Amino acid sequence: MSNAQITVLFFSFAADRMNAREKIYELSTPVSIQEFFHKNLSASLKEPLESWLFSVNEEWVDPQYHLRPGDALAVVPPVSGG
Amino acid sequence: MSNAQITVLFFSFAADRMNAREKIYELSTPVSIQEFFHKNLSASLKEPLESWLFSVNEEWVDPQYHLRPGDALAVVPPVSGG
Amino acid sequence: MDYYLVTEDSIDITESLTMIDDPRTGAQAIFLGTVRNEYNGRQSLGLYYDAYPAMAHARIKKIGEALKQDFAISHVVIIHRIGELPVGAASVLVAVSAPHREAAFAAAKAGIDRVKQEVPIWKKEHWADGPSEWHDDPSHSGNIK
Amino acid sequence: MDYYLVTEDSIDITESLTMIDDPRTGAQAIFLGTVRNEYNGRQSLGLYYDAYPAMAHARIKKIGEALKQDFAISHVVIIHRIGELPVGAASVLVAVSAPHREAAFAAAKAGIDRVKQEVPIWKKEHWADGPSEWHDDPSHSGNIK
Repeated sequence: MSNAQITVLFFSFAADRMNAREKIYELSTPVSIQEFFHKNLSASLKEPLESWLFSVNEEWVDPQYHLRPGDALAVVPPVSGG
Repeated sequence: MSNAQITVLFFSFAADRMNAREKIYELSTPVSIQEFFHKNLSASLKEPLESWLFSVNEEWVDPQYHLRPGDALAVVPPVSGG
Repeated sequence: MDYYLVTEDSIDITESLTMIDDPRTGAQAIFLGTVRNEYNGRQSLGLYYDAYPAMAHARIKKIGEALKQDFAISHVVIIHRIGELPVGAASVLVAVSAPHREAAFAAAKAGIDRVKQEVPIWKKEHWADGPSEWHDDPSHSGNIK
Repeated sequence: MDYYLVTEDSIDITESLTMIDDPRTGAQAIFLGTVRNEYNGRQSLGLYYDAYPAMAHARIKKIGEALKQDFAISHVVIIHRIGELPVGAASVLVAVSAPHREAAFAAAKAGIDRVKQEVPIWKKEHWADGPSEWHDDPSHSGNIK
């Protein structure tokens, strides 16, 4: 992974819609999760931003978080364990 | 057991105070549990009538129940199972 | 299946879970009571459980049947062990299965509450520092309510 | 001891009870969730559980630590199984031990409630009569809320 890349993890139906559990993206400029979502994920994930939770490096973050090179962003659907 | 006898069962500290878990008594005349208690048990059991529950033939009864030959009366302290 | 037992043998939890097992149930709530090493701050070496076995069994069965009436549960197992029990031994088990967890928890809680209040079983505390005493004996030393 | 696990292996209840065992505790409350053969009246053949394992483990541990803060309990075990689970298999266990039963029940109930709400685990229902579907997928057939 180059210094300007991030990893994005997908679970449950997010993984189905992306056809992947993990993807690598180039970070050309610093962007928020919200901007990144609309540019790269929105079309495939279909549901609006408000339908998802996000974590970065295993900590919950809000969509205003600014992604940094090396981050592992997870797109998390509503949980349904138990 | 003759026709005019009853069995009395004692548990927990009632058995300790009676020095017995089971005793046979003659029923000379029909009596209520209350009368039987005051005549035969009260002195050894020490606690008043209200401290005990009674069952006859494995069904709860009140102290006004009239004992019949062949009955199995149980003197039941406050329960403490679990 | 439902199962009710008063026994001197140790309680088999795995077997109890098998008995309440059912493909329609998603929630099992189990309460297991064990013998503690102290009571009200005073050290104990164990408990002796006395019982009126026939009435105890009948009452436990009655409690289980009432739980099935009162809560949306599928199966109930209630087992009470009696006799001499060392610290750590399981004295009582209430296990219920239900489609959903709220009913399972409520029934298990009500079940153990009723077992403690209604079943003719009595326990004697083996104090580490003095003579054994029955719980709820009005003439005891005051360490047991 | 306390123990937190997200695993593809089957849940060992006996071992979990050993872990919460303590001579000072008299009350063990255990919740066991199992895979049902139906959901909202529609027949199911089983569940697939997906997870974000590292976060799921961290969250489960956090829940257990919070239970120990919030309730008068001694030990907690929380185990969530993931992967393909047939009907009847145990998917989740919350086991707590406490000196007294009220705290044990309250903590076990709060524990499973929080596991279901907060842990990044997702289940897919394998319908008997149609394609498998994720729970809470907004584009599903309507059988799953």
